[in-house]
Amino acid sequence: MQNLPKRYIVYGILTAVLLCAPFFLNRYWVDVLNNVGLYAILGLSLNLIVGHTGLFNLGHAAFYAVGAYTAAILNTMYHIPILWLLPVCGITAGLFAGLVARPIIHLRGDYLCIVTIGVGEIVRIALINNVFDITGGANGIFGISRPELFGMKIRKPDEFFYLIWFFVAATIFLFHRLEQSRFGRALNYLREDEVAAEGSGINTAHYKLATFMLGAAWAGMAGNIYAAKMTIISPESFNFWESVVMFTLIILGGSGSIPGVLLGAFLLIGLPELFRGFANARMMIFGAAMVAMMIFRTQGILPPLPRKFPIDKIPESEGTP
Amino acid sequence: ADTIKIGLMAPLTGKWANEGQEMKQVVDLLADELNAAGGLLGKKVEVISEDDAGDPRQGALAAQRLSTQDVVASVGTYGSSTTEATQGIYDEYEIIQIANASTAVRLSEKGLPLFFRSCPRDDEQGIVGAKTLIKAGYKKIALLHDNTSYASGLATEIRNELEREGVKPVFFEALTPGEQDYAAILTKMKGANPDVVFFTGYYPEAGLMLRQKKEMGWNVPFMGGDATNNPDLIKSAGKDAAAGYMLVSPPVPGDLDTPEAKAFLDAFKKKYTGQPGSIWSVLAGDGFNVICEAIQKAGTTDTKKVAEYLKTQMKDFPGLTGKLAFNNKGDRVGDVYRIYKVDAGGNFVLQQ
Amino acid sequence: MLLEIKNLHVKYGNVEALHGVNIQVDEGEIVTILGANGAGKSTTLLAISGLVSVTSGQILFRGDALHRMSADKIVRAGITQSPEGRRVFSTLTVRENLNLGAFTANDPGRVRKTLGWIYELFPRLEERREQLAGTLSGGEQQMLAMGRALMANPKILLLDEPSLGLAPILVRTIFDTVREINRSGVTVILVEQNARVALKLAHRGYVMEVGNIVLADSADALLSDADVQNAYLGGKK
Amino acid sequence: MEEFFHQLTNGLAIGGIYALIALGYTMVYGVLKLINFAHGDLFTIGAYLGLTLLTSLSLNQYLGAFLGVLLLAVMVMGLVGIIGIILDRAAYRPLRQSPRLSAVVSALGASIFFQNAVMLIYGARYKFYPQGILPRIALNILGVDIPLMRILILLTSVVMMVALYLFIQKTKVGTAIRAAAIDQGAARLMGINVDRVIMIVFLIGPALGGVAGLMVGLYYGQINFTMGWVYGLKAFTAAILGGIGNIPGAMVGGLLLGVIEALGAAYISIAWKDAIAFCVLIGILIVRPTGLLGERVAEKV
Amino acid sequence: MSLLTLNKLTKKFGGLTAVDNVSFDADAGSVVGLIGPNGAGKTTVFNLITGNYQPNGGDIIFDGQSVAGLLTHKIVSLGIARTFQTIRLFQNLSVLENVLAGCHCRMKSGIFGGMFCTPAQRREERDALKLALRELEFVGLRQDAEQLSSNLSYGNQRLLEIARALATKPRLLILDEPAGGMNEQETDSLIRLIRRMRERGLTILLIEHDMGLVMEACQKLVVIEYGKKIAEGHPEEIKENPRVIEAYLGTDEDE
Ligand SMILES: Nc1ncnc2c1ncn2[C@@H]1O[C@H](COP(=O)(O)OP(=O)(O)OP(=O)(O)O)[C@@H](O)[C@H]1O
Ligand SMILES: Nc1ncnc2c1ncn2[C@@H]1O[C@H](COP(=O)(O)OP(=O)(O)OP(=O)(O)O)[C@@H](O)[C@H]1O
Ligand SMILES: CC(C)C[C@H](N)C(=O)O
Ligand SMILES: [Mg+2]
Ligand SMILES: [Mg+2]
Repeated sequence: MQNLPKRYIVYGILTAVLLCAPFFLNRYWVDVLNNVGLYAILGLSLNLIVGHTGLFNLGHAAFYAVGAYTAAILNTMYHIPILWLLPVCGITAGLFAGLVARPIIHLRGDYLCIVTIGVGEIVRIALINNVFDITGGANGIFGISRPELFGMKIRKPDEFFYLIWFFVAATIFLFHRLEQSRFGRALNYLREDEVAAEGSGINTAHYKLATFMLGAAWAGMAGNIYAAKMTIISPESFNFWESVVMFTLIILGGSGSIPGVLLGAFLLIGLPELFRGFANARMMIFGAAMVAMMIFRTQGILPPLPRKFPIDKIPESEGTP
Repeated sequence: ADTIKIGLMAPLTGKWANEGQEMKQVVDLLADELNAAGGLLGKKVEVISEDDAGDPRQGALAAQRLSTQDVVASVGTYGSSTTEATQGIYDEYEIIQIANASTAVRLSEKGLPLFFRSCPRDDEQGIVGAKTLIKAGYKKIALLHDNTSYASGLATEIRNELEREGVKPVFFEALTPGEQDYAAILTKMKGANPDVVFFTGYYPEAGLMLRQKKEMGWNVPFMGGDATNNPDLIKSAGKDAAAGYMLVSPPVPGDLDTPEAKAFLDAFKKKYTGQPGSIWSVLAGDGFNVICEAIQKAGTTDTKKVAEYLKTQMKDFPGLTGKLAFNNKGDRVGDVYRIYKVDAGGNFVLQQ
Repeated sequence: MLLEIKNLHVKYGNVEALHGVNIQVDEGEIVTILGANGAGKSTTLLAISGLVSVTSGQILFRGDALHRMSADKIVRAGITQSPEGRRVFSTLTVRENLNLGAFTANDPGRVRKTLGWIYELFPRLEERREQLAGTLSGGEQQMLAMGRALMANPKILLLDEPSLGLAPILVRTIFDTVREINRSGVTVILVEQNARVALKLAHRGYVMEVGNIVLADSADALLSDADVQNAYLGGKK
Repeated sequence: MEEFFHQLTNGLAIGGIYALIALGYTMVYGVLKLINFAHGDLFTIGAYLGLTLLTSLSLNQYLGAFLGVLLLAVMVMGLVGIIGIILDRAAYRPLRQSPRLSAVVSALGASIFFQNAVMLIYGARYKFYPQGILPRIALNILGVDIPLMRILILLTSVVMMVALYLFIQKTKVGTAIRAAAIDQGAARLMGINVDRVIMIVFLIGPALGGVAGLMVGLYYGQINFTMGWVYGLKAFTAAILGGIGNIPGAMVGGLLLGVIEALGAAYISIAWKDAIAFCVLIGILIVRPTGLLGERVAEKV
Repeated sequence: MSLLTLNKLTKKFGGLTAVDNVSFDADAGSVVGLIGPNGAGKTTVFNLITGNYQPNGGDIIFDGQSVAGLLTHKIVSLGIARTFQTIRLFQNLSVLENVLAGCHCRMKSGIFGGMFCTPAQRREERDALKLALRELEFVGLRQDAEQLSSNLSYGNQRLLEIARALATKPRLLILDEPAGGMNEQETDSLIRLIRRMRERGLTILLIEHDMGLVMEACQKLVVIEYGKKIAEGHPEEIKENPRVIEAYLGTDEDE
């Protein structure tokens, strides 16, 4: 209770530092931060599925890809400004997730894992093979236009920085509220014990599907931003490894915890950049660091804190309910 | 600054780590030589290498990183899709980019003023490949690629070229790179009964297929594109199976007969033991050399002027891979492609 | 002295669950440990079996330091347990479970005989010998857990709430069995919620409260102890 | 028809390798419920160690081809098994009591570590086994030439599978392994030395992966530090297809996956073959949620 | 008037008929005990009522409506709540959150309500919190609301399960061995709790092997053996029923 304000002070300072980052970091580091932000969004979206609901999803890149390709195709073919497409990307990715998840959602643990890997691979292979003749095959899609906001074209890393981190902030805000709500709790119940959740009157199948769709929709929107940032997208950017990174950053940071996921994104995307000095040994050290961090903090670095409820505000009652 | 910084963007890790590491070896060697000979404009040249891991997003980061370190030019990189992800960044920061192995056509069709490449383009290769196939009198041609942007592009170029000549390939499909067993694909291809197979992908798969095809007892001739130009092809296939394999490519390092090349190969041998395996790393060296030459001649590190020099004034620069000059798009002029055939001893023998 | 626990401390993470427990068990005794929920009864039994690590203190079995032995050695030394929560191997059949109980035994003839005896004791288990243990009813699983612990012909048998979830008629069978095997020379340490029955069966008893032994006496004395009656026997009846 | 048969043999051959790797996957999974994502890299290490030993010891020159290779296989299995045990000690054992997904991340980290360690030690370039270690003969079966090595690979995995199955089902150690797989605490109460069981599992599983690497090296000749990733994923798929934790399941899953890939490539599309395989997998799991041979499930409310 | 009627209910597991043509009913506002030897099929009957298993035959009528074959959460929202024979709490969540799980099915807000904190959503959350705390108070656990549920003692965990079930606002409450693992004192307070729940108008169906509790709490007993009903009636009658004594109670030779 008492350290609650202290925690918020720390968060406040970190936010302020982050906001000023473009003024004292060079463009390269700003771009690294942009990537961190992008993965933070992806991580937060996957966190709903993996962290809160406990569904083992290693194919999140598929939904990311659907969003990115939706944005790229509609933008290059119909010249719709890319940021307008944000909701469209969310909806297509969400619907796609609903479609594929429906028959498989009842699978347990590792069976679900391999199926999501499969979905990710199928999507990637479909993109490479230029499915419906609109994905551009292995070349991908290029010539995506830069986003425009209030008449200002966004192109430099510093400019993207604010776009991306605004999105991160919005995501945090909304997801934090969601966590505290009936929906968020329901996800935790079914992670803990599906039978007991169902027995407490929770429609587990419905919630699994809903969390999948919501997480996917968010990844789809992240895909839109990615497409806008890169202006060229190709299937290789959505391979299995991407899903692994998203998954890893959640577990490393603290499954089910928003600050944890953010920290995870910083570590997983930022750390390899710091190790650049090690040249060839870079990734080896990174792998060892992953193991070490997991052993050091087996629950993740910042595991979620318990929810708080205004219990004191509700007086003890007199009789039976 | 008291040094002139040249960037090298290369896949130092990841799938193409071997190519990237060799690129670095070559460029480092040339820079050392240059510095020993007095440097550029009275200053030392400093090579800053960044790893793009053969991946577009990592490539974009590497480019950002180089850009913030005030490089005049950036040499590299290998994969076309990685290069493409970085073009906008260099353009924005007005840094010259000279790709060494990114052969996709569209890279130089965007009208970017500072983009160059020391390697040829795929359309050229497509034409040479198709011509060779037709000249050899093949009628039933199987085309196989590996679904990378380079290989599928090349395969399409060849197909278009063939169809223009009235030849329709009897087989056109893509394999999955990185696997080891291509028996199923070979068996299927055999069913189409082609006179020749042209594979546009990379040498590891080509080598495996040569070997497995032999094992199956199928002796159809195989041809390939420049991505199979690597001595490891022979090791992978084995001399027996590789014999007779033909490929379209810029010359292999060992066939570079200019005095510059000879001197370079000697120096390389001395420093790293052995020859560079890949022509693409030598092309990175050429990229580095032409940039230095242009800076020297233009007498400035102003990138616009350097680019101007490269496009208009550089003629027949004696590079490691032959004479270099650039057209207005930044593409290398002159025909670089040769036809090679593997002989019984496992050597790449230049034809004609 | 067959088993002697001296000043036993056990921690779960940072929380200490046992704060210096002392228990002595003589050969051939039935000793019961009573106590409220969370007092540390199960923890004590787990410590004897080597399933939780001992922070400090000693557990001596005929003078050997059990607290330094690994769990499998303890079983080999002749101490088995029917644990709290039954912990049957859910995806193995009833028979496989029972065979595992005799994992350390190396006299096949004796094992077969014991198995026959257990089937006699719990005919339901024989009836269901090919059923997966996880699908047994609660009470059936309890029988299996007990049967499994008996399969090794132990010297000391640790029973953690063996009557939990059993029908009254079976509860009686179980306690009769305990008495019977005790007569055949097996020492028994019994943890029970059903304190009255346990005390009737046992020779001696210990009362635990939040990680400490607060009372130790003969079973009869405890049965008539006023405090014990109030706390564990639901008042006078 | 001949082409179909030929494709079938192609599929079985590659499936044999998948099966062999999947066996190791399944073993480790069975006991620790851990998806050992580093298993594919142990396979890679097997291939590289095989190459080093082959070129440095030249066993085949002294002992003849088959005996030499056999001894080589034993050595590779031993070494990779030891690496497996070390891996478990270092990366998995500290995580036994923690959430399952933490161990998965540790496994991913270990995989990255191994892969890049191999790159650092052996270099990034492809490596090649010397040719002609084993005689390259082909047997003609039903009009199709089938290389002897392919039959050998298939045979090895079948033999290993049967041996492993008998070991797990019939021996005392096997029983201990199965018990520890369900409840380690309860297994301890039966007098089972669970640490030793896990050590055995981490000896056998990686050893099987290692020997698969050796065979791949010997047969295909070309190895590379990233190859384990693809094989590992395929083997994981195979293990799930058959029902993870189930030894004959790994075999069935591996062979089936190989055959689906070959037939998918032959009759539908080469470029889509992996997608086809995954579609079949998903289809099978929809109908049989715990794989073809299934896991034993006994959950009671 | 009967709230729940089982009509020739049958459930088979492979060759085993775990529940065999069982029929009985539970009057609204009564406490009915289901007893029988181990493995008789009692838990299975409960699982059929709550939709965890699908019956092979027969019907379950709750409040005039057939609930056989419905999904569990649907059945809960119709007004049947349960506890489990082996405790199934959400171990890593707080006591309060466990009870809030029960409130879930009486709430409406969804993803958007949660994200945007609409006034209706806030009101609903507050009401749920109130209800949850009241139920905790009812079973006597309010002071532990913020504890991790796995830190509760065994007996309290059982009470928490009851509170969670109560939070679904059920009309029929199904308790599977609620006194299992409780000592005599705790059992006594459980009996008082059952009485208070009955006073709230709840109908209760319970399985229990503790005859003391059964005798004191139940108005009616149904006895099954090998899946078949062998007796039904007032506790005092049942106690004397020779068949029940033989199969289940045994003869008291001690006392
Ligand atoms: N695995 C565990 N982790 C943390 N604390 C534990 C664990 N097991 C038990 N405890 C704590 O240790 C204390 C003693 O528990 P123990 O299970 O030994 O009690 P008990 O006397 O057997 O109670 P019961 O009658 O409920 O079985 C309790 O406070 C309990 O909360
Ligand atoms: N999923 C299942 N598969 C096979 N048999 C089962 C399954 N579930 C229950 N059984 C069997 O059905 C019978 C009835 O089980 P149930 O759990 O209903 O018994 P119960 O009356 O609740 O017993 P207890 O008092 O011991 O809890 C048991 O013999 C049990 O072994
Ligand atoms: C042949 C290769 C050097 C071509 C290169 N990989 C590209 O993508 O263009
Ligand atoms: Mg206990
Ligand atoms: Mg029951």
